[in-house]
Amino acid sequence: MNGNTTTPLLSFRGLKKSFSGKTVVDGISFDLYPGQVVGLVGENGAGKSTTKNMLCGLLEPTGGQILVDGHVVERNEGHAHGISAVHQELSLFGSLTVAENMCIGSMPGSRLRIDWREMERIVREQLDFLGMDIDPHATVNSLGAGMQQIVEIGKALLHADKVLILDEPTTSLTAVEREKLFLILDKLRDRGIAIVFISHFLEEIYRVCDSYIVLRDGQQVASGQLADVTQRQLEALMVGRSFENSPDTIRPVTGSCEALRVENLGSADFRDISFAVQRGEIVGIAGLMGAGRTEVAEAIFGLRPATGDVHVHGKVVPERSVAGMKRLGVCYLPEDRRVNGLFLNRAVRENLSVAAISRFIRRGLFKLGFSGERQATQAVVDSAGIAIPHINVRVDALSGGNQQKVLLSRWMATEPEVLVLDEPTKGVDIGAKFDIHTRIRELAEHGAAVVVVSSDLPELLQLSHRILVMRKGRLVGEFSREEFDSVRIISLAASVDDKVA
Amino acid sequence: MKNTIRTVFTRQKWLPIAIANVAFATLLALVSPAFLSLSNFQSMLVQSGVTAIMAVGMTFIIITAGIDISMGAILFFTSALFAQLMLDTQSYLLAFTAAMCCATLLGAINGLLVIRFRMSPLITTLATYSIYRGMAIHMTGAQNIPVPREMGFLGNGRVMGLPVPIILLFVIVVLGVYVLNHTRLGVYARAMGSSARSARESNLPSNSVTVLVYGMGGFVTGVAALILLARVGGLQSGIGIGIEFTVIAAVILGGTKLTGGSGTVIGSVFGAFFLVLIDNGLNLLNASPYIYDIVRGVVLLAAVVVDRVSARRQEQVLSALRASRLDEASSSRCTRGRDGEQALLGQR
Amino acid sequence: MIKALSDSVRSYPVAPVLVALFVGFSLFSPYFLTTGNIEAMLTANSVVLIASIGMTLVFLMGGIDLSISTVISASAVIAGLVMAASGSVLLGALAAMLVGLCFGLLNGLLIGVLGLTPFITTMATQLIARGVAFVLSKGIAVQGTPYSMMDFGFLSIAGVPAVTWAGLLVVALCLLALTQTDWGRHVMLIGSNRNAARYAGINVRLTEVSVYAVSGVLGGIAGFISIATLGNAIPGVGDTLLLIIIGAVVLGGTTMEGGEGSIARTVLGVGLLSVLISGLNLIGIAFYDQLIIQGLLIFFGTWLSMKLSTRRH
Amino acid sequence: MKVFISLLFALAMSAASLAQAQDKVTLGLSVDQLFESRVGVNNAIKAEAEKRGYDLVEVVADGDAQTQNQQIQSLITQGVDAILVCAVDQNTIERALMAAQRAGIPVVAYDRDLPDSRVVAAFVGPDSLSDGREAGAYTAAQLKEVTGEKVVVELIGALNDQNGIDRSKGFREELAGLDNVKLVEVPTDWDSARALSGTQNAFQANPVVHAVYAATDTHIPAVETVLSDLEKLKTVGEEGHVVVTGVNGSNDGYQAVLKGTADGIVVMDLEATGQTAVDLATRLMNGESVERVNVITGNFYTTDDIEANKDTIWGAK
Repeated sequence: MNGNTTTPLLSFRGLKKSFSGKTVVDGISFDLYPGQVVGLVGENGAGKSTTKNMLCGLLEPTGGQILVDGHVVERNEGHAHGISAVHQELSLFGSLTVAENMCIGSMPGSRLRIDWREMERIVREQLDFLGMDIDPHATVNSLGAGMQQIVEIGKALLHADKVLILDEPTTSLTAVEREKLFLILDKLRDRGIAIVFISHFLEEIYRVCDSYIVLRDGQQVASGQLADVTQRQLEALMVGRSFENSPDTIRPVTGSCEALRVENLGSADFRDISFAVQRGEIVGIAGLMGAGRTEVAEAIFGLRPATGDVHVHGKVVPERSVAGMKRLGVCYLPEDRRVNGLFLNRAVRENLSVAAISRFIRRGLFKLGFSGERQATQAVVDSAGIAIPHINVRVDALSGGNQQKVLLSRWMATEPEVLVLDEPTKGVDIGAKFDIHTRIRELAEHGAAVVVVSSDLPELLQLSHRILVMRKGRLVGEFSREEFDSVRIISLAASVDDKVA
Repeated sequence: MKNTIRTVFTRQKWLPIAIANVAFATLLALVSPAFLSLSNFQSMLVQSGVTAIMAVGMTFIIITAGIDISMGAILFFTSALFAQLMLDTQSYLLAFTAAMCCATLLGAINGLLVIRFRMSPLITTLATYSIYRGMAIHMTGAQNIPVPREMGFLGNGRVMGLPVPIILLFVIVVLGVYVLNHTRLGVYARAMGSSARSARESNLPSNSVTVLVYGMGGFVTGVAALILLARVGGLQSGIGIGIEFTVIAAVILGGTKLTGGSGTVIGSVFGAFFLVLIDNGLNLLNASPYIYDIVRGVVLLAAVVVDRVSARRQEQVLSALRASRLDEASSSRCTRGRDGEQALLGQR
Repeated sequence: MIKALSDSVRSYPVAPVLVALFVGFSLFSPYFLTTGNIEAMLTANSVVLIASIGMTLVFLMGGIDLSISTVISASAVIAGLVMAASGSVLLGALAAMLVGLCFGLLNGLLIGVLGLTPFITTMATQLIARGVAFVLSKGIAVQGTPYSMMDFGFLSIAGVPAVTWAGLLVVALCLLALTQTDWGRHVMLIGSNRNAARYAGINVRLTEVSVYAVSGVLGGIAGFISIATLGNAIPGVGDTLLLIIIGAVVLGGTTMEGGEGSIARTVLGVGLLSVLISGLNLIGIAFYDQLIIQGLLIFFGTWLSMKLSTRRH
Repeated sequence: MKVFISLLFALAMSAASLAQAQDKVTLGLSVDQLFESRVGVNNAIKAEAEKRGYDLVEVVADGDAQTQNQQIQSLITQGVDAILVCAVDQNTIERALMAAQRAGIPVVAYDRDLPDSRVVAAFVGPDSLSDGREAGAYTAAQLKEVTGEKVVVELIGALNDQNGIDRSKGFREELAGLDNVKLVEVPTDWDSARALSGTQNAFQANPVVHAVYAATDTHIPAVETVLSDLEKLKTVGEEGHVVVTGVNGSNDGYQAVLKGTADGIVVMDLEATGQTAVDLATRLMNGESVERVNVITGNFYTTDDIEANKDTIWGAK
């Protein structure tokens, strides 16, 4: 497979990256030979993106060596060394054509005239090379996600054609599109391009790659030929032993009083979603990015249109809306706190009180004013352990963990009986994560029904009474606490076929 | 078939306004036989000339997601400078060169301020509007300055039977179309308006493009200034002030969105022409001159509402496409797969 | 103490400049600090003050209302016509507010519900309002305005013109609404992050519609006040005001991106522009040079307050 | 910061110059907007004031009625001895003028009358009605020979301006004597660009036009442009010549008549207007009584006599 070449295109020796003294990734060492496809796997937060960014030259490592064609280089120059990357968020221009997108970095022709024929030739050649029949004149907006992905790959390869790094290229693709992509990757491999393939889907890794690197907690824990390991072993390597058994410090659900029931919820992004949550129960929803978990959560709150019913405390909700749900004691903590959660240029005080203003203030004459808000929010800040200089500081000045606590406290203040928490600990430090987990448990113990959507499987294993697994817009599995098995859950969430379940 | 039509419409953004032009013109022709003469047609083209020429520049600016409120003031200042220099020096060469350089410079200054101070283009050009206008009146003392008779050539001379303003319009439009579609500048401009983030990640020379685009806006305003000056017969204090809103309206009618990214020069020219058609029609109907504003406002509103509604429809198509992905995931992959493929192919 | 002072200077960067200009003009022109001049300044700027408050609300919510200037004209004309026909000042005031409300609702529905771009939408309604003003008045001042309107314009309470009191009343009411009610809080939060507001259960559409409606009503009140200050309703009264209104708001430090700024800042912005114009007139700067100075002030003033507010954090 | 420093410097300079002018007579000049003929009268006023040793404070409202009110107030505050005013809108200035009356400052309106004002002691300016009549009479005489429908394009000034209204009224009064006249109105708001496109449309809608009347002769070059577009630009006496008349006396009008493309213009006597304005103010200051309305009638010059009268035409260059 590796051909006769003996010098690796690219080698890494003990790569290390620290951000302000905190080591995120350490000990990455591997060689890339022409025609080799390496699968880079690991759980969320294992350090894949950091590694990727060091590989393609976006980040400078704090330690270790990089060798290009066998020679040590001072800096990873990315393109100049023939390395290109396709990131998860594509850097395409929607209103430009395929050809323009692919050639935007170096357009053929002179300053005063683009040589469209030459550009079309280059693009056609590239597309032919990729084996794709895409109209170079179509605008990128008019293409499906799969085609866009391929355009981005074509663009990347035009700039640098020795090493291609693909970060989760299949999350938004259909099966057909994915299959096309794999054929292209096969072709590229046959032409001697080295590929680093980052994915959650182990089937895909087995389909595309010949070797693997497993990252866990920023460490390279294993590497080798895929032929030598089974998928199950690989999954075990990713998850690690420490999370194999979840702590049993969780109080079981007492009684059975249904708080939230979702029936046949369906939309463009998911189908046939039905589940129920008891009071005092914590239900985790696992799944990969793009599985439709957030969409379901948003549909429950009327934030996106969907068919089907939602029942709260046994009664059907006639018209779903955030405000209406709030009145019923149901709240939603959105996934992306910067985009959908926080009012970044407003004070912590306002961010805290927005969802339950009447609980924070004593309305004076004519129902005016916000008196008492300062003290009440300060009390919340103190009890939630949010570290801020003063209550009127802008929320964008806070650390991620404190921001998340602000957001959580905002919804806690509504004294909800049902909570839907979407990625409640994404991007927060360990301490804050622990605090947030404690609060979630306390809530459940006091009788609240909690749904936790998370990509962090260990978190779900620790917190939940029950875990639902979503894949491609459908519920594909359910595990009660006794049945928890991280490897099975991952393989269910990441499998391509339904059979695995 | 229906699909092809839709594709053509979504790709050729100038088509709707072109069709609106033709439809409205047909209507006017039915109402009034005088309408359908060559000379009336020429006259309307000439009338739309100044707006259309400026709209070419404004199109570029709006495509990069910018805006230039000071264009009218640039027009005023440039006319003033030209007239004043002609009066003082009698040198066409000097006056022309100075006026065109100055117009381009004033536009470029807008661009420089936008990239240097990172304030919204609206506020930036609002401030320069006031400054340029003040400078113009300062220079002339609000006097009218006549321009020499020969200057009239620019306004109503003919070359090979064609009025000079139309020729100039034609040249500018051709240049505009060329630059937008066949040079890096044009591609970069569209790219910047399409996604500022991608532009950063792709290392596009955003700063120079911004300055160039605003500079071009200034340049075409200079051309428009000279034509208007020649046609009106001399500098009048305040000439051109307020024209920027007509120009923006023309660009928007032409299918260019304020959010940037896409747009066509041809569409903007049609937009400018449509505004003249409206005037012409109202004139034929002997409508009160004060109705004009109302009709223009309503037409502009109608255009954006139609645009918004069709955008919604497109969103629905996209979400239906997403939904088809769900079906495919569960049912037999083989047949579904082919459907999916067809859906993809059908899109282009 | 010094920190508190520097903090408030940062929140109101315009304040020291305003004080400096005020002191400067008072020193250099013996006429600046006279009751006559101050009174004239207050009277002439009451219309701009009221309209600027409307624009501020829209800016705070992350929008823009270009139509406010000609809504002033349209409501002035219609109020004038109503007063001429009925002889009732009260009916005129109601008519002005109603006209403003209609245009505001139109803007609000198109922007908040249909999702159109504020700039283009209000540019179109600006044209429509202007047309309405000119069509109804046939281009000339409305005849037959009751004399009581002019008396109102002359009326002075506690040394301050009644029209200014009206402006201050509007300021106070809007200040109250913006800082002391849920509605005001929602306006600020929508301006800060429209998505987050939706996810927090705020009725974004309704708030947007209401803000444009309020902006329209304020335009209507400004139109009515213009009849008092001018003695007559003229269709062109708002035409020249748009740039001054936007200038005053951004100069005060309310950004167009939304969520940042305040009514107090706009009051300072209006104050600064009026003091500047009045002072420059008094010291004999030609009006075209005033335009240049105004432009520079709007540019650098806005830049400065933007800088200071980002450095604060 | 530099801006403010230089601003303060400017302040200091002007304060110094202000300080000297305490005991002289000071005239306040409140201008609606700056454009050519207005600047012409203003210059005449300034020259006359200087001749008499008066000081003069000029303020310009830039078309904003509110600003003009404020500026007049500030003139009153500055203690000017008389105010000369040309109103932005004749209906919206009474307020400020009443304050002047209370302060005992006489007010003279120039160029634009304030017919309803209870304050203005005197008006000096053109007799727009008669100016319009002169142009109308000439046009009517020229069209007498025309058989069939007589098409006349009229470029009307701003409709909120008494001068514009009267110039139109006078013109039409004279035309009433002719029968079978089709009058095509082109609103211009005194704006040449609008005049241009309006004229163009009018000529398209009416292929045969016999006469054009411009409420201000600064629009005549625009009319020439349209005529030349249509290859109808003929001088007086040539076959197919369109009768063109106007009111004002700007260089634009003068040149057109000189060339013969226009038949004649009514020239306002700005010099006399300015002198009379200052004279009226002086007499009012001295407590003399004056005529309420002082019109300075314009002179109609045609191609025959315009060159000879160049010196009396304010705009002629």
